[in-house]
Amino acid sequence: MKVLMKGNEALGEAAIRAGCRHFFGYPITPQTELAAYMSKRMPKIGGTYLQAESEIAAVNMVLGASAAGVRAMTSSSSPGISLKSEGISYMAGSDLPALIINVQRGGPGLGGIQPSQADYWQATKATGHGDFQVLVFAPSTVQEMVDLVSDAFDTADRWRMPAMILADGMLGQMMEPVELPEEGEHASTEKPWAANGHSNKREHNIINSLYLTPDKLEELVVERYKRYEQVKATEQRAEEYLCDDADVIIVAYGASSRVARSAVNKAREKGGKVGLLRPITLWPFPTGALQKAAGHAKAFLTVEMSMGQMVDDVKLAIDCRVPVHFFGRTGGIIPTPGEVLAEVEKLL
Amino acid sequence: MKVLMKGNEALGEAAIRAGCRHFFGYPITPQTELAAYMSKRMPKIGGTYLQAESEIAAVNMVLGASAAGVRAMTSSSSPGISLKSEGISYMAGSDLPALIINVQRGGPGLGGIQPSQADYWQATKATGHGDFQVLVFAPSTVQEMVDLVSDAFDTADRWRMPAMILADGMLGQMMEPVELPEEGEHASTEKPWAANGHSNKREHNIINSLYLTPDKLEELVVERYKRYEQVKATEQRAEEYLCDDADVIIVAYGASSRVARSAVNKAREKGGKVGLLRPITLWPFPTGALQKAAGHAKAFLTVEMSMGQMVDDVKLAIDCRVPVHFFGRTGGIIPTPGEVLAEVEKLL
Amino acid sequence: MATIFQKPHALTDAPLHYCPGCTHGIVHRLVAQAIDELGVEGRTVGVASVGCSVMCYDYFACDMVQAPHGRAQAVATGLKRAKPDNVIFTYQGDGDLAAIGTAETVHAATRGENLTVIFINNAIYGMTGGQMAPTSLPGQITQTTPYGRDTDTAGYPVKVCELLSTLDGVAFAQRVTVDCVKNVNIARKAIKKAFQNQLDGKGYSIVEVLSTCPTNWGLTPVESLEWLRENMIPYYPLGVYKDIDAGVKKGGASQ
Amino acid sequence: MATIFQKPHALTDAPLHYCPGCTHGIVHRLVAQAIDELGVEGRTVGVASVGCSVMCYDYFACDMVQAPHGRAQAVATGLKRAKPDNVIFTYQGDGDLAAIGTAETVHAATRGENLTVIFINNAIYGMTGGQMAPTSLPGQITQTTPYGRDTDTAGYPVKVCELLSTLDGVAFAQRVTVDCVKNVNIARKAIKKAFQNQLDGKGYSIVEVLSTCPTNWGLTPVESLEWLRENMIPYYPLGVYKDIDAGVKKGGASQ
Amino acid sequence: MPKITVDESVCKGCGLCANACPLKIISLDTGRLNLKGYHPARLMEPGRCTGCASCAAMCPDTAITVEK
Amino acid sequence: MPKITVDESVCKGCGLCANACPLKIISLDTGRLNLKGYHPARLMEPGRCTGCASCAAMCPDTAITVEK
Amino acid sequence: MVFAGFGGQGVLFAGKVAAYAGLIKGKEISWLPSYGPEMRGGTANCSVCISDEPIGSPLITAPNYLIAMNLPSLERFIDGVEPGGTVILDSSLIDREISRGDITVYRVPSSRLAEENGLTGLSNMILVGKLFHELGFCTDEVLDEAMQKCIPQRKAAMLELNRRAVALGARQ
Amino acid sequence: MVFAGFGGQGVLFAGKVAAYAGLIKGKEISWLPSYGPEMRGGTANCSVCISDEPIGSPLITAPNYLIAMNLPSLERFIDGVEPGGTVILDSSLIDREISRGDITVYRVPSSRLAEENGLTGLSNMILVGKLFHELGFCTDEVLDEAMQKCIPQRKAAMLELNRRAVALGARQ
Ligand SMILES: Cc1ncc(C[n+]2csc(CCOP(=O)(O)OP(=O)(O)O)c2C)c(N)n1
Ligand SMILES: Cc1ncc(C[n+]2csc(CCOP(=O)(O)OP(=O)(O)O)c2C)c(N)n1
Ligand code: SF4
Ligand code: SF4
Ligand code: SF4
Ligand code: SF4
Ligand code: SF4
Ligand code: SF4
Ligand SMILES: [Mg+2]
Ligand SMILES: [Mg+2]
Repeated sequence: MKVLMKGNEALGEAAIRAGCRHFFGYPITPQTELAAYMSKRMPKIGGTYLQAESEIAAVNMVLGASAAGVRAMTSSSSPGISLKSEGISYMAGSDLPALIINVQRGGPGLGGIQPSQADYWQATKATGHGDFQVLVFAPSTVQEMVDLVSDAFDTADRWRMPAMILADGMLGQMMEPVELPEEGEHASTEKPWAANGHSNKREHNIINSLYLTPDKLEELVVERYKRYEQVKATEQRAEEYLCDDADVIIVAYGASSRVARSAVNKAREKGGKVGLLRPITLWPFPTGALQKAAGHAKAFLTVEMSMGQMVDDVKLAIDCRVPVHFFGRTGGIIPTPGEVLAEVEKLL
Repeated sequence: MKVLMKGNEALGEAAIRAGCRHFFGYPITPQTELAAYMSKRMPKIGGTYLQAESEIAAVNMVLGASAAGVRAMTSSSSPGISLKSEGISYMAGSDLPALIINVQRGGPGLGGIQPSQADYWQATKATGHGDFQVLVFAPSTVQEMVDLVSDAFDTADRWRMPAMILADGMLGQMMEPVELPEEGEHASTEKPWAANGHSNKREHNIINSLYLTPDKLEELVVERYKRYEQVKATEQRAEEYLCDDADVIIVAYGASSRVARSAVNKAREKGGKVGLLRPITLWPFPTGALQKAAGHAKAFLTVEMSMGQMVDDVKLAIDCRVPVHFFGRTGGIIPTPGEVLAEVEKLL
Repeated sequence: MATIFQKPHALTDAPLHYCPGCTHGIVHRLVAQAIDELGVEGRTVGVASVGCSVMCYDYFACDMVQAPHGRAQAVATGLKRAKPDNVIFTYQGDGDLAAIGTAETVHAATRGENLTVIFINNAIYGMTGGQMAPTSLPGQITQTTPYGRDTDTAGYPVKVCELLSTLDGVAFAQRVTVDCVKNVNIARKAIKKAFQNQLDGKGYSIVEVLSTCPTNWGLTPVESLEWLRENMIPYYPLGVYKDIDAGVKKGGASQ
Repeated sequence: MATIFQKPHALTDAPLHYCPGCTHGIVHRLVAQAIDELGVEGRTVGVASVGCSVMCYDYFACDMVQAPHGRAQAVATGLKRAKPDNVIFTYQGDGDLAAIGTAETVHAATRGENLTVIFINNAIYGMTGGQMAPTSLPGQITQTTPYGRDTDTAGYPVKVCELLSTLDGVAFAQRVTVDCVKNVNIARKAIKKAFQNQLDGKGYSIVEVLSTCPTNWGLTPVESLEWLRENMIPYYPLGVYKDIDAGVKKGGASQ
Repeated sequence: MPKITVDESVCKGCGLCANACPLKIISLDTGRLNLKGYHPARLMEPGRCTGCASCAAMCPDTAITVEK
Repeated sequence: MPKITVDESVCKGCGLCANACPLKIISLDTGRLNLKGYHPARLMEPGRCTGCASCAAMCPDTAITVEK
Repeated sequence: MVFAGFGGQGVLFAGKVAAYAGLIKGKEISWLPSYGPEMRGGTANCSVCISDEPIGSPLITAPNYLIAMNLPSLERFIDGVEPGGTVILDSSLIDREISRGDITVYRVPSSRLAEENGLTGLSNMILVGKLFHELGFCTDEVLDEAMQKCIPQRKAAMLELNRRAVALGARQ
Repeated sequence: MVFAGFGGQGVLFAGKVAAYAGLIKGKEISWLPSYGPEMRGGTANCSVCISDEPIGSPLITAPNYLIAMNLPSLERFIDGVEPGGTVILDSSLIDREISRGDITVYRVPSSRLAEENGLTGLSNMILVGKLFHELGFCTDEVLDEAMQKCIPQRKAAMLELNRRAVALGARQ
């Protein structure tokens, strides 16, 4: 039978089952249950739970563990993710895989502790300084959190880049029934590049992001962007819900996509041709699915728990061919299906 | 007569003349001359130069000084700006003005020390977590660095928000003749909100970004975004160079705009109708100027020292009405006018 | 009939949000008393840190600034350098001051920044629900050390007064507690001295207050005081660790 | 004829980029010698920090990881927790270890993380062109203390061995220098011991090496050694500050 | 005669005052709940109070005023 | 007879070896510049070298090999 | 359904038992806690959705069932209760009259009952008993299984007390 | 124009003097340093633009004038020199032949001259002297003023030496 688990705890258990034995964290609401869960489980299975002195230390411990070739992760919430941004940029610049979880809360600053999606831009465009991307997964149910954890680890290993799960306080705190995968189902990846001792059998490995010769640095960045193009071509994911005949398509991810789904149902009950396109990967952004949808939809509406961030990516994905509207609540407020329905009806 | 100054030093002197007496920094190439300059000047004029233990400490000292009502600044380069991101988000969330200077270098990670523009997204979309913006000024000459410093301070005070000068290693390191303003020409702003002691004459002031009630937090964020709309309406700035009759308009800021200008001149010599639109404010983005230009131009070309970031904002500004192309070099490489010319000619 | 004990002026009327019996409240009052007694409310600016006391900006009647987690002393440095005549204090928990804020603490101290630092050591992260703090005792059960703090993997507690006393910039460091009236009085004097030092330009003064967290310790308020006496005080000896006036340096345990 | 002194195996053939006479190079050799002597090159992973020695990943023949500025010990912690059988060392400057990396240093130390830390104290930020370091001496002229380090505004130097010896997790802390053959030999032994301790699972071992920066001190290499002897050694006494084997704790200055 | 006043609206029934009173004459009024849901402290034997203010000194919520 | 070899290609002419040699028999060859533009160190009186390796111990660039 | 009260009254636990019962019955379910702005000792409530369809927003603003354990919670949610909905409240702590006529209200003096029956702290489960009795959506066995899921083995004694509380509630 | 050499040879200073001369003449000018990938003791060079028009990119890849103070610098820039351009090099450190016929090359043994004339370290200014002599774009007075701008008052003695070096260079 399925078990009822909090999203935060499910993330932890899923990571363990995906072979992660190294968790480095620092407490912050609303993700504390994840660290608490790891601190209970890891000692039992010979893994490492380490409560670092700060988010910065935690992300750099992940950098070290990942450099050694193991699956490593850290988690935090918005202000803590800002602090991790330098380290994430280093991991990207060093081609290191890792899993970073952001259980977003209201911002800016200390903000609040209620759910938010206002770190979308940070996650998808500028997790840190410089030219780079991280994989960004946006689960919308506790079950999907479980599933995406192992996908995120696998994808990160495959492309040698950091992956982020962009969740929020609602998903982290809520309980839903989940089915957990058997442990060890994940593909274990060879990491010949890892810095784990050369045993006098090979040249020394160097994990590094410093390149003082601009040509060399450019070459590496360009190479990385070629990889990103492959990632874009192969890893885009989105769910389409009643989109085929829809005149208006709501685009929403994570917590707000659940609200949007209810709104779609209500609209359909009233006969409105409304669909939901739910990005599962935010980077790479599901441009393909959006372009397809733009072929028949008359309008898009993004529903976000922010002042409007993904809306721009939707416009860009469809070259502004169809009007894209925005509805959002922020500061920790979860919109209601009724509010969303009202917005949608304006567009029908 | 004008004096020859390095961009970094000019920034320092301009800040002093704009009434800034509090500089908190941490060394990093290629902005070290700015801190060195301040450490020489400040003690002579009764100001504070404080070399903090880290970028994080520095930005939070700025937060404190700004909370006390004085003009305060910090400067760094790319990795250091990532570290400041939490503090910048706090300042935005606390409605504190301040000046942050980013003399960008190649990234990601430790990257290199040559000029770059790869922190554009970070500066304009996600200087930190949560819904907020900072003012972003992009000088292209040493003189303009001087001029924009005082504008940045004034604008930051006016709108109670942090301002960033997004420069790069080239502008920071190069010398050009500058004319410095007389000191005290700047408008000094009343700051009744400052936490500098109530002298038993008023209620206590609180500088804070924590709002545990989502409604309250949302209300404040929405209020702030209304202010942002006013900022967008009044503070957009761009320079147009030979745009009026141009078929192809290059959009470039800062260092790369200088290269672009040379390319425009070369193109004009050959009879090509090419212009340059140079954003001076990157946030607010000069949407107005771009829309006007989109009225007659057949194509846009953004020239950036990155893998392409501003290009999206150009598309959004003109609703993708005209094709927008991108040419960039990254990793610390400054494109040559010849390269840019070649790209432009493809579009003529 | 004279009022011999009442709410100090430097505390506002806002009711404190702390859990019943949490000694944060006592320390708040002692800080306010010091401000009252020195007559500096009008030129005092407090820095609230992130921890249970984050909202102390509502409780102290002086101007207040809320700082990012761990950065209170950097913020305080900015405030003080901007307005040297103001009286600046920080109010910080153990997670804030001794974990994420370690660098800011050590460097404000070594700079001899002319500040008053009130440090609440309750051996736990109160606000986030009871995780291990840098000062949690060996063996202590917390949310993130469910089997007790194992020094092999989670390390040893940081003794802040001992650590900071090695730094030249520190003028005054005393560890106190508020478990009984006698100790409350000692704490009151220490806190007042830490403010007086700032007025006298003596430099960095820190008062570490061993404090309770009934909620996350899982004890009643009164049991908490006992636990503090039996477990914390032996590990964190009370006393003056440094006082440039008195010449006391390191390990002196005279009260 | 036997070779009695040559480049250690654990140093690659890449020529060092350091300025002429910079003692970073001597310390590199001593670290490599320790790795050679203990025969652990194949399972050693070094952590390069950000400072003049940032490119030491090219010089040490073991696997290497380049860490963000100040975070070398956090990175090392990750490496060690991932592969406890590997030998992990960090190589850090004073800006890296004692300014921006203060929290990471104090906490790796208090956790008793089983690491070897090589700490190059040259009283300056070498790589960025000679700014004040946390260890710059009072009165020292640097790029950012053009009138000499004024302790009133720029504070006092941080004495790392003294500070860390107060922490329970520290197994071994010794301050050495490399100004002459005798001291180079002492340094060699200290560094080897700091590695041996890790093999023995003793916990955190740090060797602080007083080092020169001829370029930013504005002196010749030979003059730099003299300046170090005359100015740094008196301020930073050499010796073992902590050794859990020998029972030495704090202030012991025996070599 | 010394007098103490407990501000019931802010009292949280923590009992630290009761614990501190040398005469044990102040205690929680288990019969009543204040608006916050706590049993407020009450001086049981007003006549014996010495006004030593021990209770007030230990009250985290500064709920007690002492007059003498 | 003890012998030292200076790898001139890496020597930076810093003079620390010369400063360390108890016999002062190694010094910088001011007459020559290596490819990096430095005056490399040279053993001036090979016969007197005791092979004490002081020079090598102080050389930051490990430019000196000592045989005995 | 919404369970609401002070932190410490066990509203989250009560909601969890309800959620598990739904799960055992093969329904789609979700459980979402929410705390008041006070971090400590404030109000706490949880939204539990039990449905045949996948659950959209787990946050309930218009509950069909409201279990209210104190006055502030009642006041916060009462107006939102769906017409035709049900309110179960602890009448020993809440003495307000409810003026809405379009909903069913059950007043159970659960705190008092708990005290009187040696079930201190299980006022929440008394209300759960009442809820499931009225709900009639699952058998006693299912509810019992749900409680077993929510109470760890090593607290078996608690299970017994919980059972008694639920049974007591069902009889009100 | 590009001034190139090792760090420490004073190429940046030489460029600054040239830039100031341009400034005094009322030209648009820019000065941009660049260092090799080595942080210490590597190559250093600077691009100086003097123009009647506002200066676009201050980075010069195809200089009209190249002042080369060592071999690596010469090799790095020689192919880029504009046809018709001028190269002035320190022939005491550079003995390479230059095969391009479309440029003018002046070989000044400036390091040796400096040593011989008690102007150690001013090899750079000897080359500047030569440059301005060939350039002919400003009077000696302007160049002198430029030097005054670049040398702080308290180093007046240095100024004299610099003047001598420039004069010496102009005579080569
Ligand atoms: C950057 C950042 N990291 C983490 C948090 C979450 N957080 C809030 S309070 C706190 C610790 C509180 O503990 P302490 O400082 O000991 O204060 P107490 O609550 O015990 O009084 C943490 C980790 C945060 N708000 N910001
Ligand atoms: C986050 C960040 N801040 C600042 C820098 C710039 N930086 C590079 S090295 C360095 C300090 C070097 O000094 P130290 O650690 O003492 O090493 P040294 O060069 O003296 O050996 C600094 C501040 C950086 N690279 N990253
Ligand atoms: S959680 Fe602990 S420290 Fe925080 S208010 Fe409650 S008792 Fe006090
Ligand atoms: S700058 Fe100083 S520390 Fe760095 S290599 Fe040169 S001499 Fe050594
Ligand atoms: S004043 Fe003293 S005697 Fe009176 S109630 Fe309080 S503690 Fe007891
Ligand atoms: S100490 Fe204060 S809050 Fe606690 S019971 Fe007594 S009066 Fe009430
Ligand atoms: S010490 Fe080494 S680098 Fe220095 S001069 Fe001697 S051989 Fe050359
Ligand atoms: S080995 Fe000894 S004697 Fe021989 S040159 Fe070196 S230092 Fe001098
Ligand atoms: Mg605490
Ligand atoms: Mg240093």
